[in-house]
Order: sequence, then structure tokens, then C-alpha cells
Amino acid sequence: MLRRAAAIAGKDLRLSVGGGQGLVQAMLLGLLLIFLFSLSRPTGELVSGQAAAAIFWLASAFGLVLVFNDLFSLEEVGGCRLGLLSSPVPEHSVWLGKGLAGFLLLVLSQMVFLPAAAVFLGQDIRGSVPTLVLALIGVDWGLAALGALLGALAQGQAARESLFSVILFPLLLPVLLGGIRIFAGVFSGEPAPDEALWAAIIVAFDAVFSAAGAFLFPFLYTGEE
Amino acid sequence: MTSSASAHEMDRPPRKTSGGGEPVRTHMGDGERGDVRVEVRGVGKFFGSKLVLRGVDCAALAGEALLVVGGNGAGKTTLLKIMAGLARPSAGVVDVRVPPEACAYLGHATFQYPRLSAVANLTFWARMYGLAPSRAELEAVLERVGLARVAGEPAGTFSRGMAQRLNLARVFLIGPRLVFLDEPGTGLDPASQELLRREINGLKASGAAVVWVSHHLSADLPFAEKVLHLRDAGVAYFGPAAEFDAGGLTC
Amino acid sequence: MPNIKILSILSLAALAVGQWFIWSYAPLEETMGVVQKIFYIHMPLAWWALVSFFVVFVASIRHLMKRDAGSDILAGAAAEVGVLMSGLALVSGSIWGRAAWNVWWTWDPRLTTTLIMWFVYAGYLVLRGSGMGGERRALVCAVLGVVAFLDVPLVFYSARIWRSVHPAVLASQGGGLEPEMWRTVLVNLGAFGVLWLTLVLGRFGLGRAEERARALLLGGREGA
Amino acid sequence: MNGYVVAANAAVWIALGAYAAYLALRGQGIAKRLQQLEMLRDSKDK
Repeated sequence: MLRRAAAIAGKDLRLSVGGGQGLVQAMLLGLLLIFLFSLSRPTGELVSGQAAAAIFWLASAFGLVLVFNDLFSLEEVGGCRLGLLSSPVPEHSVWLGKGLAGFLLLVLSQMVFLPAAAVFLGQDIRGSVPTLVLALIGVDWGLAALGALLGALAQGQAARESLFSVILFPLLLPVLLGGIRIFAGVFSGEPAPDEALWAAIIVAFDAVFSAAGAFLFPFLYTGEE
Repeated sequence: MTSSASAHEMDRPPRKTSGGGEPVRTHMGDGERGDVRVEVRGVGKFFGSKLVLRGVDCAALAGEALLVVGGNGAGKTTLLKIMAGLARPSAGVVDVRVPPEACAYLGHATFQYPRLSAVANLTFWARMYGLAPSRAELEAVLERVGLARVAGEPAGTFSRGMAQRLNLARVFLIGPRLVFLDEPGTGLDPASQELLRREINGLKASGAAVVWVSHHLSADLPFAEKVLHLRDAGVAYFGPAAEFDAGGLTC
Repeated sequence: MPNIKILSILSLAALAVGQWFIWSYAPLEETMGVVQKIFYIHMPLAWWALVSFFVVFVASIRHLMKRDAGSDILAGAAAEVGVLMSGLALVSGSIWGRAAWNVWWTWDPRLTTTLIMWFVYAGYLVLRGSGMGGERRALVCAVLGVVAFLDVPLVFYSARIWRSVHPAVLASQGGGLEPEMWRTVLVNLGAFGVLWLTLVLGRFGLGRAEERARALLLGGREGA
Repeated sequence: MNGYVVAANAAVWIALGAYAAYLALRGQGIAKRLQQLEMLRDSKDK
């Protein structure tokens, strides 16, 4: 099951990095957002750690939508969804494969967003880097788990990006707030006292939506039009 | 392999309506009993409130091709998808007696990633079936469908005929014992059509059961042993191809 | 359906009794005065909105298991009433906040959770309205119905921790309520419950009737 | 009577009333249509 999920993720990464729309669009949109928000401050004044963190995670959420929409449209082009469903691959390893590929693509685009935040929003890492990395992985895991599940939701629909975002963003709030609070602490140097609580929420979110994803994905990913 | 046993003498597993419960295909998987590869009992299907299939009973036997014919919207593709486990029946049971590794589906869509090369496409699908074919095996199967010289080319540059040949190569790689074909011949050049029919006979000779939805009854009938004619969401005829009179059938 | 008419009359009567309790039975709150009376309709609305979302959750699970049209229609009906009631809870909540503390929005965890749920289930209704095929739409909505409800506790706790940074001023009205006030709250909770039931059953009957009409329209052949 | 209280109550009761009326209207409409369809179907079967 893992081997096949890895095979799917590998194929998706090769297609996405090799010239896919999803990754490039995610990076460009994210950068644009970060730049635009930097205009919200009079030039001299510094952007607060929390505002910068919020902008960073907002850019990531939009990137998530574009990445996963592209990952699932890869299957629709050649009708490969029926190929996957007719093969002995269990549906939840398609979810795992897509989630893995989406996670890595998201981290890749965030490697661009972080320096952009430093440049445009005048931030630098004053807090502990391991906290930043751990929080990034934890939050991205939740984003990928839910993104992979709901990515299959709006396939084959007109305006599927907007339908997907309208439904996905509110659900992501708990884990986004966690990411924002911990990143704000790292950017500003004084970590918030309740970071442990936020870590607990992020882990809980990851657990709930990993289980929900694996269990509910087969209902979404079917051969029915 | 003449099939003496007709569908009725099969010992009947308990009738299990798969209307409710998990969307999982009912797999016997414990090897062949007689030579039925897939049996359909009382299958019905609703799209919202539109009745598409009702009370369909049929079976596909090893070494035989079951030709599924009927007018447009008679539910042919829907039945095929239900038999292949791609869609859930609203009622009835699909009893597949072959493990998923031995089932292959070949439809309108060519199951290809345009930016991957022919070999890369085949390797990916092989891995989905848990196979790890050597370079030689891949080239052999591409040679068989006449695509050896474009093995490295991205599949997106292929014509419809070449794409369907790559699809056929995928089916050979799997070595299935149960094959579902959804109008494979549409849009093919004559040479590819000829190859397709020759290979369908090859599959039958290798003991595979073929369930074949077709639009060209006159051309495909000679290659089929059994015919299932669907009309008004029900079964108008299910039996040997020889006795099927195609009179009045407009497709 | 005759019992809808009975239920409607019953809910009107119950609401009237509720109003009597609010305006003449419940004593005036000393600090906020008459403004506090908004609470008696705000809290029941928020409560029954949450119950609606729970009904959507249960109906969605049932649809995933049984694939029957009834639970899908019920989920749709409950979601619609839930979005309406949570919307009204937000409106009344913010008007009350404005009147009592001169701030349109307080980061009270319950209010924030209601807002997020309003967004999620409004998205659910948008999805339900999209042109997807009947069977797939029902399945997709069922999955979202389950996922959305799983998110409620997470949203609530994250809103509560988030709030601790801005000490919200909203007094969670539970505490210092006098007995008469409590009785008024309970009566109104019951009254709004009858109204909620009427609206959900009415909308459910409507959905059933529309499904039946579509079946008749499509050539009237009854299924196996 | 405080303006805010009036505003809140007005908003709530008007919205609930409008929704109930909307349901009632749609209910009548669909009931009529069902009757027509059933008559149509019965006439077809005779």
C-alpha cells in the first residue's frame, strides 16, 4: 500500500516539478500576496511578527488550493482516474500518494515564501529554528491531509478552485491559527506562552483529518460521473 | 474451451445485496470455480431518480467474449463500470471470481499521462498492479503493439490509434484473466482495429474472459461467443452469439 | 402534510409564550438593562444551529452507509436551517455586543465557532447547489457533512486559546443568572426547538416532494 | 425601548418569518405540480 502511494507521489512530483501548472502558480500567487500585503504598511514601519505570520500562512493556504487542484486534474486529463480505480490500488493509497506529493510541493513553495516574508515584510528568524520547522511540518501535514481529501471533491466542476477554497479555508482555521501563533513567536523572538497548547491542537487536527481522509476518500474518488 | 455449464448450474453463493455498506467489490478471489469469471445477479442502477438498469443477470466465462450491445443510453457503459467495480449498483450483486490484480479495464480514455513517455506510462501502471517489468519485457510488449520506435516519446504526442495501442500494451503487461472493454475500437485507424481484434482473440485464447461494450455490432459479432442486448434498462437477450438475431437493432 | 400545520401552530404558540416570558416575566438585568433581553433569542438560535449541524453529521454518516436519498435530503434540510439560525445568532450576537460593550465583534469562542461553522455550511450549501450529478453530489455533501462537524471542537478550542491574548470582555452569560432568567432561557430554548423542528421537517418534506416530482417527470417508471 | 433590542428582534423575526413563508410557498407550488404530474401519469397509463 505504501509502495503504491509512493509510486503515485513520485509520478505526481515528476509531472508537477517537470512543468506542472500547480507549483508555479502557487509560488507566484503566494509571492504576489506577500508583496501586496507589504503595501498595507507605511514604508518605514515594520510589519508585526503576527501579521507577517498570518500573511505567510494565507499565501500557503492559497498555494495549497492550487497545488491540489493541479494534482487531481493530472488524473482527469487522460481519464486516468478510471485507470487507478480499475487497478488493484486501494483508494486510500491514492489519497496518501496525493497528500505526500502535495505536502512536498507545498513545502517547496514555502521555501520561497519564507525569504519573501523576510524581504518584503522585514522579518527574520529571532526565535528557535527547530520550533519553526516542527510547526511548519505539523501544519503542512494537516493542510495536505485535508487538501488531499477535499481536492477530489470539486473535480470536474466549473469554478472548482473557488468552490474548493470556499469550503476548505474555514475548515483549516484551527491549524492555521496554530501556525500563525507559533510563527509569530519565532519571528518576533518572544514565543507565546501557550505554544504547547497550539502544538496539541495541530497534532489533534492532523490525527483527526488523517483518519477522516483515509476513511472518507473512497466515497469521494469513484468512477461515477 | 467450450463452456458446457450455463449460468444457472453454478453453486450459488449466498445472495448478498451490496446496496449498503462499504463501496467494496465483492471479490471471491479463492481461485476459479467452474470457469465463470464474473457473474451479475439482479443488478439495478439509479442516477438520482432516473432508472438506468433493472434486474440485469448475466455472466462472462473464461475464454469467451461477452458482447454488450444496445442503443445509446441503454446503460451499457454503466453496467460495464459496475462489473469492473468502478461504480456501485443500486441493487443486486456483482460476483467477481478473479482477484483485482487479474482484472483490466480499457475504455474510451487512454489512461495516459501526456507528459510521460510511453515506457514511463507503462512502468507506472505496472507498479500500480504490483509488477516490476524489466526493460526487456517493456520493449517486448511495445514491440507487440508496434510502438517500439516511439517508446521514449511523450504519450501526449501520440495519435488516438497509437494511444489506444499503448493502452493495449498496458493490458498485456497485466496479463489479465478478466478484461473489460468499453468501445475500444472507436476512432481507431483500420490497422489498429485489426490489431485490436487479433489481440482480443489472443486474450480469449489465454483463458481470459472478455466483457466488451461495442457500437459496431456487425463488425464485432463474429468475435463474440455470447451477446447481452440491453433495452429499456432491462435485458432483451442474453445467450450465445450464434442465435442472436440482430434484426431491428439500430446500433 | 397536515402535521406540519399543527407543528406550525404549536411553534407560534410556544414562541408567543416565550415572548411573554422575556418581556414581562424576566426581571431587568441591572447593568445592561433591556439590552440583555437579546440574549434570550440569541442563545437558543446558536444552540439549535449547532443541533442542526449535528443532524447533518448523523444524516451524512447514515447516507455514507445506506446510500439512501432520504438521509441526503434530511442533511440538506438541516444544513439550510442551521445556516439560517447560525446567521441570525451572529447578527443578534453582534448587535448585543455593540449595545452592551460598544464593539461589533468579540472573540468569544462560542461566537467565533458559530461564525466559522456558518462559513463552512454556507460552503456546504453552495456545493449542494452546484450542478453535480445527483448521486455524486449526495456522496460529496455527505463527506463534507462529516468533515465539517469533526472540525467544530477544534475550531472551538483554537478560538478559546486565541482569545486568551485579547481578554474578551463578553461576559459568558451563563454565570450570574437569576432563577426567573434561567426559566425564561429554558422556555425560549423549548419554543425555538419546536420552531426548529417545524422548519427542518417542512424543508425535508419539500425536498422529498421535489424528488418525487423529478421521478415522475422522468417517465414515471418506478424503480425495481 | 432600546434601539438595539428592536433591531435585533426585528432582524430575527423578519428573517424567520420570511423563511417560513418561503417554505410554505414552495410547498404549495410543489404540491400543485405533483398533482399535475400524477394526473398526467394516470392519464398515460389508462
